[in-house]
Amino acid sequence: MDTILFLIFAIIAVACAFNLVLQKHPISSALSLIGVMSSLAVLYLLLGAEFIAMAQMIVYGGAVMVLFIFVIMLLNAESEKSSGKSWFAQIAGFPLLCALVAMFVFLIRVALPPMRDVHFGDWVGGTAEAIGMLLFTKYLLPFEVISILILVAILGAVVLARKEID
Amino acid sequence: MNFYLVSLIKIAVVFGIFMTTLAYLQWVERKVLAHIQSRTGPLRVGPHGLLQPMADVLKLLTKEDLLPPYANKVFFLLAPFIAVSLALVSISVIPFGPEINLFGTRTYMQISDLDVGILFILAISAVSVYGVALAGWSSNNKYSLIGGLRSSAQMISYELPLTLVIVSPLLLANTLSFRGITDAQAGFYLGFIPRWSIFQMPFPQIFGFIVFMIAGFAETNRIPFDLPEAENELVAGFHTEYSSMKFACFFMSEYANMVTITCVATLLFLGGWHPLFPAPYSNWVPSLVFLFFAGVFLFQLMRPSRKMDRLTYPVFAAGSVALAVLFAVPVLQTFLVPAFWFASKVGALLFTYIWVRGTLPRFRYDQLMHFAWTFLFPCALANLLLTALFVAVF
Amino acid sequence: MNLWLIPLFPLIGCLLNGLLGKRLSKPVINLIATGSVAASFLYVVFVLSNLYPLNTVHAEHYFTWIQSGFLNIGFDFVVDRLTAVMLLVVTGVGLLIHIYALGYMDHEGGYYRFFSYLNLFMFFMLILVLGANLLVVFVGWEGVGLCSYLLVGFYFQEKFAGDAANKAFIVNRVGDFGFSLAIFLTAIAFKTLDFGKIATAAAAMPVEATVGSLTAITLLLFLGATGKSAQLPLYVWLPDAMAGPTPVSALIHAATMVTAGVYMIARLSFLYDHTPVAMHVVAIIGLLTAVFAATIGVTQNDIKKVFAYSTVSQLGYMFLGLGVGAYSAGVFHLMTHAFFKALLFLGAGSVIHGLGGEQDLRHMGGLRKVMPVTFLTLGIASLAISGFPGFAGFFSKDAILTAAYEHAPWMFWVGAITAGITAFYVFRAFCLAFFGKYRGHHHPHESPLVMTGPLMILAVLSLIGGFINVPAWLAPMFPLAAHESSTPMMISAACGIIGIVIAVYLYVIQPALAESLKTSAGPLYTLISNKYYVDEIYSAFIVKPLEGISRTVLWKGVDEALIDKGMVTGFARVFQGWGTILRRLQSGSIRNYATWILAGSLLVIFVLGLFGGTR
Amino acid sequence: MAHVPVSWYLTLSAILFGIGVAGFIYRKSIITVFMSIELMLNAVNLSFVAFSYELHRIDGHIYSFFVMVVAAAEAAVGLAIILTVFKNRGTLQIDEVDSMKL
Repeated sequence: MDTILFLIFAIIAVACAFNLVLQKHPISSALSLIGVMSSLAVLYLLLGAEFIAMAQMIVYGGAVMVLFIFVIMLLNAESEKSSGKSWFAQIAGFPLLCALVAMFVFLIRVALPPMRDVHFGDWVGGTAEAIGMLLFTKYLLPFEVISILILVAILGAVVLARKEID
Repeated sequence: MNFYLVSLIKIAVVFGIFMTTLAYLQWVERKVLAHIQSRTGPLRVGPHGLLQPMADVLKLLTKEDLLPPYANKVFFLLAPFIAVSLALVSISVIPFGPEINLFGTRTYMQISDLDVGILFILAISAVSVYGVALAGWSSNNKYSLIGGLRSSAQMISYELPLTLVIVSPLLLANTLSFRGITDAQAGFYLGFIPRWSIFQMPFPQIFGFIVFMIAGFAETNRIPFDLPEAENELVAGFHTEYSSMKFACFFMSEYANMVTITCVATLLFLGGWHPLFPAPYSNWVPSLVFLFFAGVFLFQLMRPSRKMDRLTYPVFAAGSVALAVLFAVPVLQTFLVPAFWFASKVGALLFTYIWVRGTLPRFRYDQLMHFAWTFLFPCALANLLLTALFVAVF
Repeated sequence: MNLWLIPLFPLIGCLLNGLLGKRLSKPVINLIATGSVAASFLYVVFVLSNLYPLNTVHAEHYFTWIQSGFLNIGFDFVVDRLTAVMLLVVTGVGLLIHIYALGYMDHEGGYYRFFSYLNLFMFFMLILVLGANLLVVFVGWEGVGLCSYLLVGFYFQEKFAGDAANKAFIVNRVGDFGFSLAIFLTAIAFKTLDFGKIATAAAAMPVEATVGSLTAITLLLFLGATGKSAQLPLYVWLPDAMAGPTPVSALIHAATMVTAGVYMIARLSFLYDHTPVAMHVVAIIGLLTAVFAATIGVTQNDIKKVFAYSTVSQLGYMFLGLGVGAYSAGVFHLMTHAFFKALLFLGAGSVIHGLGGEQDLRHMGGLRKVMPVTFLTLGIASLAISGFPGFAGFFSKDAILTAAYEHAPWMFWVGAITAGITAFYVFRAFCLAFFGKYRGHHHPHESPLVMTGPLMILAVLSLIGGFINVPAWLAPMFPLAAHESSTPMMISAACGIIGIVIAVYLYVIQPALAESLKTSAGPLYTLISNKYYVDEIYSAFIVKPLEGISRTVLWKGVDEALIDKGMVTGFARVFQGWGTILRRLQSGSIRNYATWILAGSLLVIFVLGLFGGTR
Repeated sequence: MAHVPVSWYLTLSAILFGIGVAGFIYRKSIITVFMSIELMLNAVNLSFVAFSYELHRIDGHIYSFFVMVVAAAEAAVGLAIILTVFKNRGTLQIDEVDSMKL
């Protein structure tokens, strides 16, 4: 059961991710990204992170991606055209990318010690209660700092958007 | 395998009831609106138009399925599917009653008891904006696009007060699970005031309930916040280009969302399936209510307005009496009575929805945003802060 | 007892006047300036009356200022009998001079600035007096130096004022250099800077017959004292400092700041007691300064310069007293000197004020009828400084000279003759100003009460100040020596009277004789009136070579060639060169940047993976 | 039925991250590039959660929560910037926005 679920959603995630990169139109990419995020949410559930799974849907699926789609629609973004610039990215990008993925796979397969198996329901640590306890004790300061960060981001967005009107 | 079997049965039952409700909700709405406007409403198909929903479904199924030539086909087809599936999926975490014994298995009157049920509902409602937005965009029609844009902006804006106000009953209940929240509202103060969130000490959530309902109206794109489909400016908004079953999907998703949001309101603020009266009396209330309905039908029978009534009223009366008897059977009472209370609360709230639709005019778009950010949001915040303060102090 | 309140009042006054003075009206500024000093004075009186017998040292610790290794320096204040005398003199005379300045500065620009500086000076002076360890004292020491600089250069639009301020500051650097070296040495030798702890540690040490670390410390401290207290060879700044307003000259350059050196040596007497060599140096330098400055004073024509040299000379007396071991006599003279020298300066200021800024004695004369109060008070001050029996200076100078006599008779004789010269030049100035015919052009007038009031109070103090038996009060700290004979006292008094008589004879009765004497003295007179060409010698041997080195080696060589060309421009060149190469990387294309980031992070992961990123 | 070790999740995370990097480097629309960044953040989140499971500690959940919050803030500001860029330059092609150079 775990394997099937993992495979299904991993395949969906990878397929959507490829779609994100390959699609020409931004809105297709955005929808693919939503697909990735949703399947990741399911994977989080499998890993016993129910709070994070829901937060993933609410924050990413509900807020961030809606903003993206909103902006894409607002600007009526077109498909992209190719240009001759960014020579370095064109030349060095692919080899570096391959190296990166190879490095990751090497690290995961070889360098890391063997890991435990995932069984859905074996360990459900990420309940809202547990996360809340940790968030408001050990991570209280980062939490407050990040609240301020959000506030600043709101102000920044408002300022930038106001310029739009002028 | 019992688990799967029971789950399948529950899914079947809930789905059946839910779809029927959706179909008949539309009939109720048309009827109520008609009466508010001194009309009679659907009357032709079936007794008192009771078969009207079936006729509508048939009509929509047989209509021509139009596809605008310059639409983005994939998304045009995807949008109603997203809308309706997301709208239907959220009912799965709603509990309708307490733990019951079904074929020797103890189970909940709920498809799935999620620990973070309320977050699930929020997640689904957050994502459900895509159906509308995509429909608006892919139609390649400026009215649709404006409708879609309005819808995304509106739903993001109203989600904030909605979420904030949800937190207050959560603070009182100390859990994210719907079952836990409802259980926290069981019991009575002084033996007769129910401990529902809107009455619950230390900080009654009446205010929060009102804010929730207002934000709920906006979240479901209902009047007075139905800007995305404002017919006098945007033809029909995001679903202008849709016809046939695809249109029906949007239609259904709107009603499904309405039902979901009223269910959530009931669970969070109105004590879920917990009765209005203390236990021994409350078990007999449903039977009395149905008997009262039977009386009304029989009374109406004495002054039939049409020929058909001579046939239909006795049938209705007999049905009501049968229901009353059914609700009086002690074995069935364990799950029928809670379901009755739950349904009646949801029904009352749905009636409010329709009532508001029949009463209030539509907002202007800037008023809508202004209202959300400068009034509703601060209100929700203040409500949350006060609740937190009271919970912390007492 | 909250000693910190004492310096706090002037600080508040300084801040208020300094920050808001431009917007405040004159009465408010006056109130803040004098009120803060008056509050300080009253609080001093209150504290001292509470602590009255003051048989033990009253110390207060506020916070640990510096904690570094073995060195633990607290911000501490201390009050003992010596401090009590200084506190009363500083705040009391300071208050009188503040009041006087209200009248004197009435028509000057930068009114609030002046009082702000003056209050700041009071603040630092009180810190200096109250400090319980060398570093706190050093703070006050440097602070008063700063205020002296600011106030001497108060008329900063005049070049001579700015030059004088610079001179005062730079000459003091030499002394302060000595002081700071002494502090370092003390820290090394005693592992503490606290006076009390040094005293106990020093008491356990043997008396150094020859030169040792204590001698080095005391001599360096004395170098600091020669700077601040204008002794040979660093006295040159004080006469020039007369460029400041007269109340400043009275307060800083006569009564309080310049006596800081004396105070400091008296405070560290337990160190000097162990170093006879240093004591000798102090005594000889003091004596030499006394004679040297007194002779210069004879020939000066600027009334303030006369008194300035007299200050240098009197400070020499004090150091003589300290050097011969009569610390209490030195402090006693410090106090009486504060009274009569402040009075002399304020009187001179009154004359200058009355004559509209005229300072040259040759343009005065016959003022006794016009300015009776000034005449009388200045007369009392002159008698006091001349050591006329019964006046304040008589007792204190007598105490010093008696002690000198017991130490070494030749010192006494030099000191007595100097006393005569002192009497002569002070009365020369007095007579030139108040007797004879008026030789000036401005219409003279008496000063207002706000100025003459302090004069009168100081005159009373100069009259009776000698009867305050400071040596007896300080006896627990500095044991009294038994007086064996009264001969030295009589001789010095006689010297003073002779000096007065000669002055009166030469400048009142036979004015022509003075002129003929001047011409007959010829080269000697020229030498002395040019202050022994000390400034010129310094200029030729120290200032000019320094300037030369600065111009050629430091400026052209180090600054221009090495720093400007080599480092500033050179580094800029190097980075410019690299920049031209590296800027090709900055293509403005975000995707290129992303690729570079990718390459960089790959490198990081690779290195981490190779060298211990994983277990 | 085979079991799924945590390393599979990490591998998935690495693959998604790699795809995200590819999107960043090869796509030319600012919005898509931005979405690629979000994809990378998601991939990192997955590895956080996976490691959390491996260690049976929820600190990783907290980190991924923080990542989400930061991503939300970043999206708000970033999209506002994109709007401004579009208004000023009339283009969303990333190679056209290259005036920050010598």
